[in-house]
Amino acid sequence: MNTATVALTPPAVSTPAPSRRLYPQRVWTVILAVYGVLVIALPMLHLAVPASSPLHVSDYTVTLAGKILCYATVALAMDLVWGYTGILSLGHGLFFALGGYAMGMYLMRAIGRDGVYGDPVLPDFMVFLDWKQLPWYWTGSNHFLQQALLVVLVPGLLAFVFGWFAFRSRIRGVYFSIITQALTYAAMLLFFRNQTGFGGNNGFTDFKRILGFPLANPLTRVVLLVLSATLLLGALVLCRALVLSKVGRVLTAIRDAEDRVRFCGYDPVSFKLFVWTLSAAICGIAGALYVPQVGIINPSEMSPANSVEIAIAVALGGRGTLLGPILGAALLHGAKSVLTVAFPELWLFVLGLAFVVVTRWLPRGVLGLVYRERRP
Amino acid sequence: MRSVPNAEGRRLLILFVLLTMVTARADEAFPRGPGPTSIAGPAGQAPDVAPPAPRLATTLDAATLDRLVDPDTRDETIASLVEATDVRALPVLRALLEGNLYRGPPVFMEQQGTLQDALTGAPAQADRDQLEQVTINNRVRKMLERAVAALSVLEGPPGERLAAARVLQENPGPEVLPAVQKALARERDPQVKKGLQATAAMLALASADAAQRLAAVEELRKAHAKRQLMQRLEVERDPQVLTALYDAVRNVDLALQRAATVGLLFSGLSLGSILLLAALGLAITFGLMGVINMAHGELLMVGAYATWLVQAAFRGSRHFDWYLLAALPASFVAAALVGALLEITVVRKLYGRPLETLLATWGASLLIIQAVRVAFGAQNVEVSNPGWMSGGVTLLPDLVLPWNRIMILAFSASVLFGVWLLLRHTRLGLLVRAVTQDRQRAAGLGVRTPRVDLLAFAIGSGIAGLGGCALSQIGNVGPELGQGFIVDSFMVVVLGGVGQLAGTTIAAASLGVVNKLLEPWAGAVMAKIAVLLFVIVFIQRRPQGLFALRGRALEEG
Amino acid sequence: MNRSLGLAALACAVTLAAGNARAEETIKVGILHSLSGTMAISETSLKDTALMTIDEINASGGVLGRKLEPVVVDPASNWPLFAEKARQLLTKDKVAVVFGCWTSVSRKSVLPVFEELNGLLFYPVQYEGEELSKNVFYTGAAPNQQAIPAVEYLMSKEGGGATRFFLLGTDYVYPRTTNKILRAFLHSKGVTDKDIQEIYTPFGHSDYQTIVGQIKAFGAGGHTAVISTINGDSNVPFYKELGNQGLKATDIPVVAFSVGEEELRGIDTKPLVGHLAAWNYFMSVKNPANTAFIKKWKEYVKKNGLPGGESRVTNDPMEATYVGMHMWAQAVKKAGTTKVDAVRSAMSGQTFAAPSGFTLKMDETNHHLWKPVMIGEVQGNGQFSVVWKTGKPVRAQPWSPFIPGNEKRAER
Amino acid sequence: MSLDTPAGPVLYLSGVTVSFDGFKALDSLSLLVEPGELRCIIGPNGAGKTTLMDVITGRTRPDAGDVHYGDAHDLTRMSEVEIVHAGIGRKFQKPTIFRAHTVFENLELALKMDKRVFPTLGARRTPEQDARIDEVLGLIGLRGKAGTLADLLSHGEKQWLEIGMLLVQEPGLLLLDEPVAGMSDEETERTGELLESLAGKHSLVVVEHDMHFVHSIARKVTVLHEGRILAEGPMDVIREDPRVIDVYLGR
Repeated sequence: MNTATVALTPPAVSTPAPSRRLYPQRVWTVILAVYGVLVIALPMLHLAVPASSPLHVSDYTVTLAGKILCYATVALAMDLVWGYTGILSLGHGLFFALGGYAMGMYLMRAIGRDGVYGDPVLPDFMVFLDWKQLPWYWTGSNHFLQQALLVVLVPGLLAFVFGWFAFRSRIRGVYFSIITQALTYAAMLLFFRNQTGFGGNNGFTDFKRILGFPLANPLTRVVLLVLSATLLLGALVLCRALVLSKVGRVLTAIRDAEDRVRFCGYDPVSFKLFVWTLSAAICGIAGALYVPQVGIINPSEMSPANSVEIAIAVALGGRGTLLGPILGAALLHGAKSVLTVAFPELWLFVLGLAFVVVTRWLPRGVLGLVYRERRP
Repeated sequence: MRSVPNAEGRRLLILFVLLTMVTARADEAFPRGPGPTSIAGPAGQAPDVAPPAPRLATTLDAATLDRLVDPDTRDETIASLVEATDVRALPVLRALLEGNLYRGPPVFMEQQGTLQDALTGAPAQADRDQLEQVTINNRVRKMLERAVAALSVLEGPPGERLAAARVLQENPGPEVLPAVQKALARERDPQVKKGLQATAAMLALASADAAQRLAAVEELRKAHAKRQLMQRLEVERDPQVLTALYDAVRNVDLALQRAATVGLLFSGLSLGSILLLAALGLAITFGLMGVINMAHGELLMVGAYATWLVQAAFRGSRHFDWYLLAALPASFVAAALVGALLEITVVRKLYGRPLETLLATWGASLLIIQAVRVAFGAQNVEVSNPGWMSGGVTLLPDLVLPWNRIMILAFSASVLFGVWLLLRHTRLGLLVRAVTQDRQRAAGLGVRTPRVDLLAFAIGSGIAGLGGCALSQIGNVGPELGQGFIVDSFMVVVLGGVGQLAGTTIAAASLGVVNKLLEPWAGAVMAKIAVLLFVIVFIQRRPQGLFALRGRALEEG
Repeated sequence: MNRSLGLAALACAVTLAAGNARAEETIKVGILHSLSGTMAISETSLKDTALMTIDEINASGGVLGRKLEPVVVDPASNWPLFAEKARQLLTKDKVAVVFGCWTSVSRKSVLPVFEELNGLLFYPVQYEGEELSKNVFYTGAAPNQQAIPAVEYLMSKEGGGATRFFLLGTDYVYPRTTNKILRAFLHSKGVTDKDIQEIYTPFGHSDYQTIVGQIKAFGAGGHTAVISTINGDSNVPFYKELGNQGLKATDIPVVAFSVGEEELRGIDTKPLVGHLAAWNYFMSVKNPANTAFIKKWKEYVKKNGLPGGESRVTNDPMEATYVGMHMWAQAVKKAGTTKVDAVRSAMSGQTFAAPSGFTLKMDETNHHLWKPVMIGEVQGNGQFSVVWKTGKPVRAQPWSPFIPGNEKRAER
Repeated sequence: MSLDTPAGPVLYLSGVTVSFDGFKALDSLSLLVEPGELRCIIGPNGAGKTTLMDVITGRTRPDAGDVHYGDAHDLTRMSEVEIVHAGIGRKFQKPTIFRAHTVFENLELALKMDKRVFPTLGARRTPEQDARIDEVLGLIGLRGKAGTLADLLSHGEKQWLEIGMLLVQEPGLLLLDEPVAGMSDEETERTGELLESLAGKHSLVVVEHDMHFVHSIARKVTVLHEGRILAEGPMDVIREDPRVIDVYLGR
């Protein structure tokens, strides 16, 4: 009776264990449908259908989709820290860029002798800066695996160290946001310096191949697209499982009443640190997939504006929903691509207005209009 | 020309001194220039004490004018006009210097926009499109400045005569000596006379008489004229003079070092004052009201554009120099209005939701930027310093404090004072503090909090506008103006401690000075990075900022 | 995500629609200049110039009896977006040619796209060289068409016989390469490193107090000149500081390679009279072609009510855009088609009587224009007066002989 | 029933001094709390009540003095989290609960268990824990609302939930800051009963303004004034104390 009901009912309503379905059936179908379109339909239409046919999907669309998927992944990672843990980072662009640079280093080395100066080892920008050998932090950058590892480690480690200090000294809310902004800004200035050894303002460009496959090749492009889509799906599942787990509930609890969490015996610092670092690592991977698809990485990716845009994407889609931010990123960057052509002069108005309207009238974001999850 | 080895040094000296007299075909073998225009006396001997050959002395006539506008004969003509100390040539030379001389024949010159015959000064008519302006380059410009100065010591009000004498000290040349001597002979004003004597002494640096050279060295030391001393050092033989030269140079170097340090501090403070102006508005909107206004930078920009519009309105008026005074209220009001609009449309609905505010205001900033771009164009617009703000005060020859920076320092101080008064000693300030400290209670006491919020935000924005007005005096005025300041101003406010005017001030000043002290050895980029990292680390240590009191930890929800 | 796809599709739809419209009777011309973001300051006027030139060509009957149709996009000073837009122009809009880019990084970003899709890009800005793509025509100056003559002038007697040089630039590839070339050049002229100081400032640097101080200190050594490769936006604060600290051109002249009429619009130039700039065109040069060019520009500005109105000026990159587009039109006429390969071969040796007053030639081999070099002194009215210029156009050396390893580099 | 509360005082403070920028919030304060005792602490605003709590829970480090919990724990050397695990629970003045979670989840999160990140990741509830939660739900009378979002509870219920969250941690010592603030009389009464039922099993320290309430539950009362202990003893004695009347009750 009473005891039983209490003991049994709540789990049913409130705590679906991660092992069980992450989403209701219909949501899954939508997700998988989209995934299917991205990894099967698009590639088919791109590779199989002749360019003349109206059904043909051009390489432009493929790269654009791939690019948007990377942004979406970042937005997802951002939602984890902002939507669920209540930490607004204005420096997530930095982690994204660092992942990109780690991959970019490999791609630069992979150019080999095909560079302008044909130097077997040194990237072009080092040649004309008269550098005689690689700086120490470039050692081994020609090994894909090492760089792939750095893609996760560098952003992760930076996030960990930074977060460890920040969270321990209980910096939260606006203050945290602002110092993250300062961090990415400082990093940007640092990478702008040619002496830093990452190509200065030009960054890395003119990539030729990845793992021996030419980048300017439909198949490579499709593979990258599929990888991006899979990364996003994987990240979504991971994050969803996390937020439904007990850790997820602790995170939301931290967002709502950090002190109570502490007086429940949890150390908020370690939980924040965990999710913060995880989020940064995901951004790193996204960045690594982004670079070969857009063909350039340069310090402007670290500009405060870019990081704010990530937050915007999250708010636009609806934070604390995981699916929302993905949608938000897609809308934001899709809109950018369309509007910069449709109304080159006016698109900023549309964009700016969108931010104002969403934050002001749609606190739950666009997703809040179509799909309403009970919690959190 | 190669960098000069010592053997050729003395030649160089002469060359330097005589540059003005040497025609384009000058032959290195005759450092004193081609015969006819040269001056008696062997190389190394003081050409400037030797009286110039009288036959050279030319007075202004049609032929001279023609030679003056002909590049091949221009240099010698200028020199000879100066040696003739013919003050009637002054207007023509000035016209040439300012690019108001037109090839004829006859040669025309332009005075206050009206054409006249350069020789007679009689008003003349000519089709401007046909007229060919006589252009000059830096070398000639330098010679002309010297020439004009040389003739100006002979007439005009004492102030100008003295100024002219000073010009000749920095820009010496042998041909001016007759003019100086003539002036000395007839000068009555004691001050001007002193100046002229100094000039004469300096001109004697190359004199054959060691005593004269010593005197010259002494004068040059007083004037910190390192360049001339160094050049003499290369050719001087006389041991006594040499030691004097070395002492002088060392002496000057010391002075210059002192100047450098003072200059460094000044520039630090100046940068600080700019940061302060950029941040003061934010200290109210963010510091007191807790609104993260990402469009703050754009409010600065609005202020700057308001200044530009006011200036445009003043163009051509004779009060142009005072447009800034009108621009101040204009920029304040403009920014305040934009701010008020922002508050009503966006911020008001988002109080207590700082992160949403951040995003919404970011969107607003995009709107403002693009609006300005569409309205006034993407290019920068020109905001020129009024006369009383351009140039600077020369403390030492190497330490010039620009007027605009001094003014901005003073201005930021007064704005700071104003804000302090407003917050501490006005009813509005009282209300603002009340509302920002305890909204509910204030409301309970019958304060109309929405109105106070609106006013406070508008005022904060207005102050940002004032900042923009000041910024327009030292930098770009363009749609992107604000973007460059947003990070910095947030840094300042956070570092200073939210809601702490004193903190904000000190934070701004120290950031400026630290930045400037680092710059010389770390370079501009690393200096800025270092400052940012410093702030980040500092906030780790003191999350409350410089000035917040360590209080009992309160419960956070 | 599903939305993203929808949007991508929409994007195609929109652009395709734009594409198919009147595709038959018009030739599409892509215009790839930032209209927003940091580079909008410089690039918007190039967009306007391009549109003006298209109007002009259309007014004279277009090309091959077909009108030119501009496709304007805004890469928003965002380098990845540049690449995306380039791809879009070439694959979606099927443009015959693209006029665009300002910064080196934007060019580097689009270069792979143009090479992959065999497109045609006309790049109108002076740059650092060290590059030669068969898909790009460079109508701006290479270093030997701007920097080196300027320094030679400074060292000449007329230029003040400078023996010490202060190389000041914004920290990015153009200044670095240019200064590297200049240093090598100065060495070849016997100038030693102790007489050269090289300093870089970050992008958008706005506080030049310290730098100007350093210049003064360095200048105390006498016969000093400053060679400025400061990037557009930082110039206003730099020159204002220069003026207010009383650094006169007659003592220490500053020669700039990135400061033209457009940049000077932001400054009161009276304190700056005598400072120099090296370009291949100045608005102030007097010749029929230029008078016509300026007249067209003023009319275009008035007709379209562009911001700035009367105060709008012409400058070197605008002239380069104008020349480039006309040459392309001639090449198309000559080739009788807009096919890239045909047009490319038709381009070589094309000549055009440019506003600079010279008849410019597109080099047969190296895709760069032969250009005259002019040195101008800043006037009180924001214009330049030419104090020196080459007798005839100079051939470009994209691979500067002053950079080791280049001498043996074969030009394609 | 907490394990580390042997004979001898549960809580032992001596000579504790805390000063903020000159102002002494606590001035060489000494305090003993016996096992199972229900102690009320009263005092005017700024007397240092909350600071006292902060010191005990490790949020504020004393400038001088000892703070011991049982004889095993020197609280001045422990972090807040460690102190919680040692068995001290604290309830804030303003009810702080996890509004986005259900009552059940609130209690579940508070459960006594390994609370480091990775253990939490794999955490599963044992039947014992479910039983414990259910028991506490009964105690605080929220059994019927286990599935409700905590945000939707009434003020009083929130206070109880917070107390319940302390109880599932099975603390030895409970610090309650104004537990009945803003409660209806009826709620206040029930709270009183709850606390009295807890006394004995746990040691309780209650900071309260509501003299009526204090009187209804108090056995021993400590009066704080300007960071010092003004008086200590049974409520009836305290009420007669002239100094107390002077600084506190009189008004």
